[in-house]
Amino acid sequence: MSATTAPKPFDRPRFLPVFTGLFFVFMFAPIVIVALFSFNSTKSLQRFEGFSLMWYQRFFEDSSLRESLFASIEIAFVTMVAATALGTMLAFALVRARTRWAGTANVLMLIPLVTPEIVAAVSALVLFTQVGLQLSLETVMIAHITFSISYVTVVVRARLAALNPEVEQAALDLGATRWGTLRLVTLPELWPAIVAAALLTFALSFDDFVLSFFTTGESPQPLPVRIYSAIRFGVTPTINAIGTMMLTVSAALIALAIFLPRLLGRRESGLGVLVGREGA
Amino acid sequence: GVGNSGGGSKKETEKVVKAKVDGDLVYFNWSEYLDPALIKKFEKQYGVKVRQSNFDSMSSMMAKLRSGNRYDVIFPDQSFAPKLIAANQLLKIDKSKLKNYDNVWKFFHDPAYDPGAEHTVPYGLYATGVIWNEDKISGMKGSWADLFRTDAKGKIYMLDDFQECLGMANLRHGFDLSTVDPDEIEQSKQMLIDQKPLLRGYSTDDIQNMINGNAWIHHGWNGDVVNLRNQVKNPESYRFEKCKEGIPVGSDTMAIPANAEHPGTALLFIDFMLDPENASQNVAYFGYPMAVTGAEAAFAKIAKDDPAVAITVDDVKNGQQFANLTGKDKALWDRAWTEVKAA
Amino acid sequence: MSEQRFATTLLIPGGLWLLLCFAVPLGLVLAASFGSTDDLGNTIYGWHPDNYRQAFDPLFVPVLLRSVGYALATVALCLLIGYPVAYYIARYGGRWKHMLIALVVLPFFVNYLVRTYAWVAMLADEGLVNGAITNLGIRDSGIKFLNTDFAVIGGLVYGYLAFMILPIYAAIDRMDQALVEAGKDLYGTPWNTFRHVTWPATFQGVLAGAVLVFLPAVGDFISAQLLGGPGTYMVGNLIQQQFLGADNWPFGAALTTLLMAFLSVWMVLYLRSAARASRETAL
Amino acid sequence: MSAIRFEGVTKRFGNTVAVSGLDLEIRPGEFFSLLGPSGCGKTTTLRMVAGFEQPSEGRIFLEGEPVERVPPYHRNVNTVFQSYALFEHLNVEDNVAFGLKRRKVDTGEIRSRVAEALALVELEGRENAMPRELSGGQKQRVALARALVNRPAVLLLDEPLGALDLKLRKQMQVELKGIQREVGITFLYVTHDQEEALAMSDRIAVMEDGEVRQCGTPEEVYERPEGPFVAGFIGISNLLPATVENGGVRLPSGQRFPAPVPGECADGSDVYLSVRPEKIWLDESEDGMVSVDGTIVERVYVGTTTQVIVELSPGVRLVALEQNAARQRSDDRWEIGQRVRLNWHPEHALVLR
Amino acid sequence: MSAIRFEGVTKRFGNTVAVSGLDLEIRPGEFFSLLGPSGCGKTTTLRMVAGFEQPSEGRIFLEGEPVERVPPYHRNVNTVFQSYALFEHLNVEDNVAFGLKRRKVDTGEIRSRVAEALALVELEGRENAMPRELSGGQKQRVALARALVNRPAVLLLDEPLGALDLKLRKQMQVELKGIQREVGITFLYVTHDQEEALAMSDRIAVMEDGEVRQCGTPEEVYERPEGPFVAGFIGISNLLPATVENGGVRLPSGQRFPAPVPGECADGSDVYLSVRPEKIWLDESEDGMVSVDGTIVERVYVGTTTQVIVELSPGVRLVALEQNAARQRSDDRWEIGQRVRLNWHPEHALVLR
Ligand SMILES: Nc1ncnc2c1ncn2[C@@H]1O[C@H](COP(=O)(O)OP(=O)(O)OP(=O)(O)O)[C@@H](O)[C@H]1O
Ligand SMILES: Nc1ncnc2c1ncn2[C@@H]1O[C@H](COP(=O)(O)OP(=O)(O)OP(=O)(O)O)[C@@H](O)[C@H]1O
Ligand SMILES: [Mg+2]
Ligand SMILES: [Mg+2]
Repeated sequence: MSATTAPKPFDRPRFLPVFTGLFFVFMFAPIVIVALFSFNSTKSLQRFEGFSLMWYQRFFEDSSLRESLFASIEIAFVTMVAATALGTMLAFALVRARTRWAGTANVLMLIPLVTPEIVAAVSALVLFTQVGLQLSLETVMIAHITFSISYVTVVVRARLAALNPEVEQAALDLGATRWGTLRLVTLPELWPAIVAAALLTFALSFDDFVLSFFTTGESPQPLPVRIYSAIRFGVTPTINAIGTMMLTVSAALIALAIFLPRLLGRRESGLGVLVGREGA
Repeated sequence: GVGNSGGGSKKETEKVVKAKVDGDLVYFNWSEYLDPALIKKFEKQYGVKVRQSNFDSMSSMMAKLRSGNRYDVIFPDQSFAPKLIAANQLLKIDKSKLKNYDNVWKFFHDPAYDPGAEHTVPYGLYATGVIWNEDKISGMKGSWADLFRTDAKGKIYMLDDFQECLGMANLRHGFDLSTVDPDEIEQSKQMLIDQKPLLRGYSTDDIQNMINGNAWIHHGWNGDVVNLRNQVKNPESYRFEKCKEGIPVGSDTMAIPANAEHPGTALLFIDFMLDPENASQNVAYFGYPMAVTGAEAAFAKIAKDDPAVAITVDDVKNGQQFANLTGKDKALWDRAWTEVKAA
Repeated sequence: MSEQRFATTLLIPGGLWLLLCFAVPLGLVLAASFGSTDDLGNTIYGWHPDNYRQAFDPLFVPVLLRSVGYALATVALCLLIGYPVAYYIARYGGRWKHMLIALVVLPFFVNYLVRTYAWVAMLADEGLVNGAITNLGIRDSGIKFLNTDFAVIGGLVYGYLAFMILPIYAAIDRMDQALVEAGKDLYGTPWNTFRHVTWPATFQGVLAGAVLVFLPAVGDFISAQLLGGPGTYMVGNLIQQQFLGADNWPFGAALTTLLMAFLSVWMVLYLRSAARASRETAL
Repeated sequence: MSAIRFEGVTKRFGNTVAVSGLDLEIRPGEFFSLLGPSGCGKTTTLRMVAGFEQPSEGRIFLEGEPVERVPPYHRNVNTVFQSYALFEHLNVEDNVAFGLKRRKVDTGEIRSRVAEALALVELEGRENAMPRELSGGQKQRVALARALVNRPAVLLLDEPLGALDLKLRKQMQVELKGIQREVGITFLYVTHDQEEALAMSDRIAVMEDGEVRQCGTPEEVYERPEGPFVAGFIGISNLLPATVENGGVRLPSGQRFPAPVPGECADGSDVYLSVRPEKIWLDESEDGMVSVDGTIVERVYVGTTTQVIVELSPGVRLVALEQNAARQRSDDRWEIGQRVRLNWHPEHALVLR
Repeated sequence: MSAIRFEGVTKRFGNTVAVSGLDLEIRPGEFFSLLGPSGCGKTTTLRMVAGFEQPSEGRIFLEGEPVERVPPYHRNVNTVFQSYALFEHLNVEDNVAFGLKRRKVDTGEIRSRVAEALALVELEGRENAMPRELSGGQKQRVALARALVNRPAVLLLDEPLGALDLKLRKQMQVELKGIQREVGITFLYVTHDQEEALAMSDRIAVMEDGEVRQCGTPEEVYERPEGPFVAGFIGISNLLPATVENGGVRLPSGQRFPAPVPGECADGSDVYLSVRPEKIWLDESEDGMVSVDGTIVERVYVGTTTQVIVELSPGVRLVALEQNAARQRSDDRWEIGQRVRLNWHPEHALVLR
């Protein structure tokens, strides 16, 4: 009865799970630290000396920090709305328009994605000063929207390309006008991708530093910029508190982007869409 | 750079103000740069509300003013005060209305940044020097040369600030702190470049660098030493020296914008802050000395009676203050600094 | 057809925006790079190649090379770390796949500055890690992590790893599992099968990942700023300083243009593979 | 009046001609199939009727009306797509109701008609299922119901059973045929499976390279194919090269016998002689039959029948089909290598060019 | 010694049992098919032989050797995957050479054997084509050559023709069978197409729910199916409910007649009587035949044959298959609604429980 114990399946590399485990430790260690020390009862960033919410309290008492928080949210929101709208339209055009134009645009629109942020930031700064635009939250928004558009487009385009054209034809065939088809079939089929793109855009914009750093005016400045100056001139755990809060926000958004479509009974998750892959 | 935009007329900077409550106080300052308890005390004492808001940099303060926000009391530093004065944005302060004005050190009755102290009253004082950890290294010579000690190689930090660094080199060379002589700047630049092999890095976070042991010797600010000592188990090991070649000294000021709505309350508040008792309490809180006679003790106390950290009238007298560089001069310093960092 | 025209018109808003806010500014930077500054540090447009001459000054060339070196090291490390992780998640993630890949992207949405600063706190000479090392008696003196080349590269890896993992994950996940089995079935040992089947089949993903990491890494300045020492200055820091510290925009613009020119090679590489990919998904 | 009429319809994509010079008339209520190999233009033809493509030349008439100007959503036809093309985000009921809602039918009627349609395809009770929860066969039924519920003049089906597995396909063929009889709607049915076409259709148009090679009842296209392509595409054609000789044909072997030679074949012209395998009797004959001898080279048992492959002369092979109906089974009767005589009635032979 | 032997092999995935208690012996050189509906465990069985899955219980022997310790790449078997699984980045030649290279065969021999294999599948001249340039049928051939070139002891094929269209599939069936004869390698062939299995296999194992329901030659499983499932899955089973009555059966209609009742069926026990459609003669009979009367309700012409569906009593239907071999065609003979008599030989009837 040698076979009473089932033999192991062959070559599951044993080191892989271990390695992956270590990887996650590496990724999350600093985040844990941040979260932990945001509850420290003293200024120390080396020794944890008891739980307290003082740093959160400090944050909310500091009017200029509060302004910065609202500024960041405002920027991220406007960016999300504008970029999602523009990006989605662009995606449609790129997938549907058979012109040679669209062909080239299809590739060109990827360039912003692969342009180092500092280059984008510098050119935005130069642009604004050239057209004599006072640096302000608006300028930050413009910069953020610019780099977010391509992002949205890529995500939505992938989904759109994967969409079976026969589904839309079925709608036409069943008496839906072009507009009706768009409204009743295409958008509903696309929306997991759009939601994902929107939320991720928000998250990206919300804690983007480089672009904001170059294009923001005087106060209120976006939160990441404040974090930067705080880090340069003596950190207080207030930064950790901010970081932890931003983490929670982003995490919530990502979770939303990933699982919302699932919860609403779609096969593909926003993340699947994000990594250009459908389904589980 | 910030220009003289948004100026007011000379006229309105000279209107007469009585030192009596004429409404709530609209207060505009760095965050954590004044003891909240004193605010409460002031409110109680005069039966007014203090409406606080904070700025995160001098330029953002300027921006707020420029964009027409109206405050009653603001805290410009020595290099921005002259701009505001030149732009007629600060109210003339009638010293006779301030009971405690005599407590202000005589030196500040006629500072370089505000001749005759017509528009400002001094607030926090700070100086740049050398911080070190006595447990790690000793035998400091009270000279900028200590930043070049080969036996601390890889444990020395310079402030990541072009003015402080080049200024240090200038002082060590015996040049004027803010020299704009290309040859002298060239030499200072070279000195900094030669120093690099000894350095661990450039950083403005002297407190953390000292605490976490990356630094034994740190080019830094006296106020930070005080904060530093409050965060460690062995405060006495963290020392500060004011170098004999001379040190950069700076001060913040209290001032009343020309468009203030409640200048009377503002005067009362300034006077309130000059009261030795209140000043002492504030010094104890924010860790910088104030140019108020009677507050020295308070600082000495938090400075663990370390005269080195304290700033005396003499320090201020023979200390030097950074000039506000512009145009070619700034370009000269910038280029030098760029080359230092890139080298 | 009408639908065609409709689609083409949709091209306008986004396209116009990208043109005005992305293409045009790049042009302006190019123009500025030939300019000079007046006494107040304002840019005067003109035709002065000096900025480029200055960029190739022996003083700055090392900075440029260092940036590229760091970026390449970063790509290598990201690949070394990212491939196995992506492979494990895609192959053996099972129903946790989505959870795991989500965990991979999550840290990437925590503010990069804060994360980096946390590393500083942990890796300081007397920080948590070194504390552990000395207390556990692994070494009697701590290790100098910070303000070194490794610290900067580490920071870059930490910051951009996700860009490497996602495309590789997608490639492996998209790959037909049967191919691996075919490889084994045809006498390929696990290593052989990886080498001759999996790797070639996922190479496009690796390429994409490499570019997506390399491009931002070359231009990064935060890592060097927060983790670097006196000798870790990168082109990003240089540019940053020209624009936000020293008011010498033309020089900064010249550096930016050079950077962009150098990177365009890689971009073309990436765009070609991306175009191919989109063609394949289209079919 | 015909349900659909094609008048010289041609469709070009760039320089590939998908459909050329199509003239067809489909009668109301008939089950009409387009049969042909992949790429022959079946789908394109269908899409032109639905309005997803416009003819490059010629005209299409639906119930006598020309439709160039009519957009898909105003045409009284519905399509069952090969991919089903169900709306993933709607449940079964809403999928089926989609068309009616677009036409503003009032809710009460919608409900009843949807229920009726679902009953027709035997999906009562699955109203609230989401498409992804359905099996292939069920999806197929939903797609069918979604189209039928609108009572179109013509129903277009593009290989609707293509994605189902053999067993299920055969079952659905019967159901589909039954449904069509029941509702009496004109079906235009695309397939490349000749058995399917034969079993289901009233008439079949066999297409090749965008052209209709033959159009007629299953019997016509199977028993009297016009040309080798049709003969070969529908079933085993058993082509023997031959030459026409005074009213009959002559095989290379020199053997002669009568065959129904079409008028246009002059004496001496090279032709193919084709005999359907089931028409060939092995070692049995009735008077009037013609016969050739050969050797059995292969024997394939497929349950109901056995294919016996006989070689007449090197390279020249005929397949004979023997139903396994006899008391003792045929493959006991025939041994590989055995000599046999093949007999068939002259009128069952075809002369093709 | 058997090529493959399964001893009580069971495979569980979580709590779904994919294969349970499998005992099989596959002889060297035979063409053995696993036939069954989707999800019955065919692929799993194959994968366990290849070594991609490990049995949860029981043992597998290849050429007498147990293989639980032998990884896939050391097993002397090769697989032809349903998806072909060709290496997209290698051309045809390198795909085929892959296995030989891994085993360090020297280049000269590799070249000759690859050429030989490609000749076998009639792909000479396409050596340098990339997979994406090939048609489905050609891909299929490359996959086959890639496996055959290694001359494995056993070749595993998982629905290798599943992706091809009907016409091509029929053609490849013949070729595949031919190749197997030629190379004489043991084929373990997975399919859910019963005609394919019948036409190609030496022996067939019919599976359901992970268990083998019957294993035997095509004739055995078709003519003497053990149980309704096998009877129904392979061809039309024509089941009539009946009860055993002294050595024969009695239909609900009250009619009685002889049938080969298996010993274990006691009198009065309920059974099914099954007669294959081709065994039923309409209005013709020989002596010794039993017969029932009915009404023709449907007639399906499929070219070679016509299915005549006859209703005996409401709901009880039999399908009779008539080969269209007669002089005048059958569907002229049979009209819907006509009364007919169905005759069959008692030994062709099956009694199933
Ligand atoms: N949108 C298109 N653009 C270009 N060529 C096309 C297009 N649609 C079809 N064709 C071409 O027209 C010809 C007929 O295509 P069609 O789809 O009608 O064939 P089919 O009979 O449906 O084939 P299948 O049985 O594979 O579906 C093919 O050569 C095809 O390549
Ligand atoms: N990796 C797996 N994990 C979980 N369940 C599995 C796995 N592989 C197969 N199964 C289950 O085992 C059973 C048998 O699967 P298998 O693929 O062997 O069936 P099959 O006969 O090949 O079906 P098909 O004809 O559709 O290929 C099915 O119920 C299937 O869901
Ligand atoms: Mg088609
Ligand atoms: Mg299978």
